[in-house]
Amino acid sequence: MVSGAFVEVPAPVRSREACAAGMTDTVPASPAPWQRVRRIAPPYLYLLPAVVLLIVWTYQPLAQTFVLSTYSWNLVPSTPMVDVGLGNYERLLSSPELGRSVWRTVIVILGMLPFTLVIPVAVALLTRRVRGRAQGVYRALVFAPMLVAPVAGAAVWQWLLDPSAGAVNRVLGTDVNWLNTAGTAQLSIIVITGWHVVGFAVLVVTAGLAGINPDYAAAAQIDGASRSQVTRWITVPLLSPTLAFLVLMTVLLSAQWTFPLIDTLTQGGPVGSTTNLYYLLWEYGFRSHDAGLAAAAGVLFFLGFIVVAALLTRLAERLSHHDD
Amino acid sequence: MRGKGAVAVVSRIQLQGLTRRFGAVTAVDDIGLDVADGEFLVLLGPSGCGKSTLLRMIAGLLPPSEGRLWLDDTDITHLPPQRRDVAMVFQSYALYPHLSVARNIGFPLRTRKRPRAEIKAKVAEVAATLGLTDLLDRKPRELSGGQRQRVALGRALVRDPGAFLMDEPLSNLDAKLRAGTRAEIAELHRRLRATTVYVTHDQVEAMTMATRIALLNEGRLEQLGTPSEVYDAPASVFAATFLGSPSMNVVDATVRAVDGALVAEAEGLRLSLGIDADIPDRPVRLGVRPEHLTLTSSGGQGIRAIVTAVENLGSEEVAHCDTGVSVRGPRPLGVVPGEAVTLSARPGHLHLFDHDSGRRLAWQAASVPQPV
Amino acid sequence: MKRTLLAACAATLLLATSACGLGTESTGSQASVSRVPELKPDQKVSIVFESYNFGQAGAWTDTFNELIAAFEKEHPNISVTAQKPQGNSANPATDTISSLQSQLTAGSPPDVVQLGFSDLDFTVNQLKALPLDDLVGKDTVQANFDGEEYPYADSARTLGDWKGKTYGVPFVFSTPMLYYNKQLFTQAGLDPEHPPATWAEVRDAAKAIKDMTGKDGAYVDCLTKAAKDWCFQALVRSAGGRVISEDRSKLTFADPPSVEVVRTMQDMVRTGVMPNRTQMQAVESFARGDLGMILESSAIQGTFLKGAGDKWELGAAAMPSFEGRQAIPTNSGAALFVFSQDQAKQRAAWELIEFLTSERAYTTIATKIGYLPLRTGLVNDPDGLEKWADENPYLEPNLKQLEHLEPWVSMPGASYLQIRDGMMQAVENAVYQGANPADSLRSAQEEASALLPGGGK
Amino acid sequence: MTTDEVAGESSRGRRLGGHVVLGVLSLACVFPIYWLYATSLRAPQDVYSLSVLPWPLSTASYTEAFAKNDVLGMLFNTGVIAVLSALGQLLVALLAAYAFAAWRFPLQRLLYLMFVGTWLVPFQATMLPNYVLLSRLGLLETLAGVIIPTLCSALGVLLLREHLNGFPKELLDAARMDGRSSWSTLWTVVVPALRPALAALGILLAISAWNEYFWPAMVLQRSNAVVQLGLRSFMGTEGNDWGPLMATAGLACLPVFVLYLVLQRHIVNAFVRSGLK
Repeated sequence: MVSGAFVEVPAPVRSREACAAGMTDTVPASPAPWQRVRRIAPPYLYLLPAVVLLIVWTYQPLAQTFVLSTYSWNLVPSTPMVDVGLGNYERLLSSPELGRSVWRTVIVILGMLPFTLVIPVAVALLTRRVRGRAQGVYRALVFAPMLVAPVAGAAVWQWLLDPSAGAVNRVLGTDVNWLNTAGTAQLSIIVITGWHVVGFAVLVVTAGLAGINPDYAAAAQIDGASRSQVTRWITVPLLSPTLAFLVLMTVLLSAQWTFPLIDTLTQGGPVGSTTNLYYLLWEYGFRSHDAGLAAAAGVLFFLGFIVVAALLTRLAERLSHHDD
Repeated sequence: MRGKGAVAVVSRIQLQGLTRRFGAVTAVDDIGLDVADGEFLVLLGPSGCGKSTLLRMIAGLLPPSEGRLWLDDTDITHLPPQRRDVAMVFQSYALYPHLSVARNIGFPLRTRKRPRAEIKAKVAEVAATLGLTDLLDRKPRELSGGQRQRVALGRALVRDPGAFLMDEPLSNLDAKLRAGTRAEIAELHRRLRATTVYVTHDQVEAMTMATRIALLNEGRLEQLGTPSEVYDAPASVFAATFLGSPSMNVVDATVRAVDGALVAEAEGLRLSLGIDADIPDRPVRLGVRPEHLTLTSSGGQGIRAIVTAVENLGSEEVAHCDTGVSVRGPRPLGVVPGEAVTLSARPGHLHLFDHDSGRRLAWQAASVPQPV
Repeated sequence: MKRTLLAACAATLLLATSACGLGTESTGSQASVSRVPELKPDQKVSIVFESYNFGQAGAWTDTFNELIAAFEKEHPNISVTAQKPQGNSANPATDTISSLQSQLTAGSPPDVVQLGFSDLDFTVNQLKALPLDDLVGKDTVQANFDGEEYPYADSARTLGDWKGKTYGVPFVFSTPMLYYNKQLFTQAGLDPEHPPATWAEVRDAAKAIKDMTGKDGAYVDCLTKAAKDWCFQALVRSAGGRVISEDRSKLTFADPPSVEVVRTMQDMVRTGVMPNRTQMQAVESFARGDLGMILESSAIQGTFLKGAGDKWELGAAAMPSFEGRQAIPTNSGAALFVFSQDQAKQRAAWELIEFLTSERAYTTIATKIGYLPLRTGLVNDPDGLEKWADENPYLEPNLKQLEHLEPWVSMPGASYLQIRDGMMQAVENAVYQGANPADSLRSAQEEASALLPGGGK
Repeated sequence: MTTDEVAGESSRGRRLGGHVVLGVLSLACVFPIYWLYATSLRAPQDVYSLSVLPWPLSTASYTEAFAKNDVLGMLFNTGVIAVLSALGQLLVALLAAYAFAAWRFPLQRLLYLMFVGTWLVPFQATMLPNYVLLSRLGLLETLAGVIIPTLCSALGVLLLREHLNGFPKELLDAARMDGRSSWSTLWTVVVPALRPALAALGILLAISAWNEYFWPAMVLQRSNAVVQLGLRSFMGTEGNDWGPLMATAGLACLPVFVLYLVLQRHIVNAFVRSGLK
């Protein structure tokens, strides 16, 4: 009778075990310090110019604004800065102007959505219907206002909206002073801003549509969906990341877009009816020379926008379908 | 400096304790390899096993978390890729889209500031080797998949590197082209005898091209050996089931001594191991390749099973049985679904693995070692 | 919320590392300003002159460039750089203070600045314009007012004074005038040679024009935020009230006279004889011949004349009065202030002021731009403005108004602009947007009173 | 867009409907621009005319604009600012986007948020500190003062990063293997492949720099050095000088329109192909 045993065939040599057996030299890899630096440094070096610029021209001023918001000061060097703690914030939050301007900003944002969302989606879908050169021509025409300088655009519109000599009133047969009537000034600003940005939004939506794999629509059609069903059930939902981006952009930038127009056309008036958040900030800082109040307003807006942006980004992430 | 000749000089790649972690995940775990000069080593494993990570560490594209690397006698662990004498062929070929074929192939030489005439000559030579001469002025997007693949190869060849690294270079080709290119690469390797490390998850590529296979699983080296060693004596259940199609049948069984001889037993299964010995019962995992099972008339010793399906592979047939066991043999096998069969195998074709660790078990006689 | 936290961390980090770069680098107290010596003949100085008149293309800029060239020729050692205020308002005159302020903040104010009388308190007390009496001596300042031949009008001499010291030399100057379109008057069956003298007559005339010609009746450019408050003050004074108490300690613009003014104006809008226009639209409309009458600064006369051309004839009358009262005009316009921090520049700045307020300069300014010459005697000077005055029938009512002129009172304190804007916004809201005059003014006065130094108590 | 190829019901009617809606919208978008040029070409006495075709044509407004302002000088200055600013922004953004796309490194997310965060900072809040800083650096009244603070364009960084993320990483690896440093890889591999996107972004940045007027107004106080400010000089309390105003506005927009007409396809394509998603 032969006896013996089953033994495991050993796995290939692993250095940690080998090391324990004292067979090989396994000094752990640790590069020389300069090599480490060389390996880690490149991305930071590439970012350096941009970050320096960001800090110098955006974040350092922002930090100054934080500091300034706790002082009462009229910006004149010979006048001492008085530390008022949170006094500026209290004044700001108790001022009725703030609430009114927030409300106006919301109106502007809501008023902009047709121009940044509804019309662009409609146009982008419609341009798919027409073929060939016409497609490009329409797109180019709609985009053209984007190229007009805000001041030039403001000048033309001021001319078109002139109460007695303007084309709009004569065509409509009305006698409205569009820019100097509390009810219509805001509307005019929204329409002009919308005219400016609609082409850009169309471009973004077109890009989004082009990014959707046409197989989905084809599949849906084979599954029996009509064109409008494809649009409603497939195309638009798949477009939602783009739409979310546009909403985010509208919310964050609307007040900023309207600024040059307000400054040129209405100066926040008549009777404050076009004074939105940014224009209010501008008035505090540059007309009332209330540096502390303006800084406090700047800080509040910044923090508020962070919250809004974070919420919207979350929403956008939840909405987006990952089309990989 | 390499000579102008096409043949590479001695290049040996050594890996020691190479480890790479991404956060908490260890992608490559303590791997040691010694790739001899002129060897064609295939890193084989399922996707996610760490083979590409390992290759990228050899290339220098990824710094290892631990361990060291040598090329010949130089420690290249911390050398940036451009200073390692290795060339790489990427899965997507990574051809520069804005450069012509000639410029793509000549790119590595241009970065080394070689004289224009030399680059031209060298590119022409490589293009001739690969049959790309007529395509030199085209842009990558004007090439077919196979042509792109060859350009990528050419870009590696043109440098006369110490070693070639290839990352699944055939995975983007269709089946027919893949077989042809496989043969071409193998032929190229025979001619150049250049050290090559080749990553794939395709066992056919590994079996046909490799001088040695390094089988990876979950970042660890599972087995290292020639293709026949890996196929004929898989070191673990993983190795056994990864290679071969259909994969090896592995069932739980008990080794027990019956009348002084060892048999593997399970329900409806009894196979002789061909070893005369007397040991206590031992639970094992028993493996046998489908092509090593033979159909015997019922009643004999073996595996009893009922055929559930028969697959026609053209020259061969595979019968799948209710116990999960499959049999492969020349067509026709002569069985139909529903038929009860008994399958037998020669003791030499049986593989035993430890029930818990899954490592291969070798029989060691008390005095004389005995191969299984 | 991870992003938010990260961003907040970043902000805090930056905050911690950043030094406060703004403010507190005080230029020292300016309690006393020492007398500056005369410039040596070879001493080269360059100064910056900021004037809102540079904002506009055309006559204004050309005239000022001409004056500066003449000055540099006369003072070869002084070179003057002219600049307009920063900012983009349709009316550059509204940008003056903010522009000066940001330059002060940056530590490099212009040397001579042209600022409105409405900003006087702020200019002197907050921006610390230099007292000219201390800088060059009271005698010199007064000698300049006396001039070589024609002294300043008495009512103009002290407009740039604060507590007995002269800080600014009044420079350009205009009064509210009622301009009217004679052609429209004729078409409406009105007598173009007898312009309305009271607001009731204005209303009737406007109604006639509106009814007969379909054009707009009258516009009073005193009732919007953009118009500032100079001629609103005039209207309120003419109605027997004040917008602020005489000692400037209490706001009174919600008192009955002001409410009455606003109500009168509101009625004109409500009855359709006064169109809802911005300042700019109204001026344009009048220049185009689409508006019968406009109460406007005499500084804009040039535009009207140009607009009228040979299409219609411009008429000018004194500011209308309220029934049974004397109309009391106020002046708009600006004075020249010095902000230099260097003695040589301070002296050079004074030289420039002397030149710009000289007889010669006024002759140029009056003829080319249309501002009233503050040296009123010039209009009787055959070598001066006599010829121009003869050719310019619009000048007479303007000069006549000087008799009853009262200064434009600046609002007090650091928040003077908010007070002024709040008041004018209430006026605008009532007149053009239909709010109740008394309520609107009262609530604005309550809000603004809190902004007075000492909270208006 | 292949769905349109599918044989459809009443596709001619649908197409017509599309043309009608798009036509009306395009008209609405273009009409103000047309009106601008039409007004600028009217004779001075016809400025208030409402005829659709400006007739008789007159260049009087242009003559006046040129007489009152150094329009050519302004256009040149604005052009210099637009080109330098766009190139600078492009370079800075390219480097930063390259860093974000080609490496994984600590603080990456935070740094990225710093760029996104600039959209949340009200420009009105940073304007004055920036002005003070420029004054300390002695850059007031210089074109450099206009350009430098705008050099870091968050939009540029985000857009290019988006493009670079779509760029095959293996190409970067291949270039490294072939012996390029990361710097030379950037210029020999990344930039050529990214050329269309860079061109489109560059044009957009140049256009927005061209149209910028707020900041130039602050820095270039002593002159109407950019054409947008030249425009302002025709607007004022005395009423707008519509003829020359429209003429200057027309001239201010002209280079941008020409640029757009010539490169329209590239701009749109660069956006459509990748970029904003």
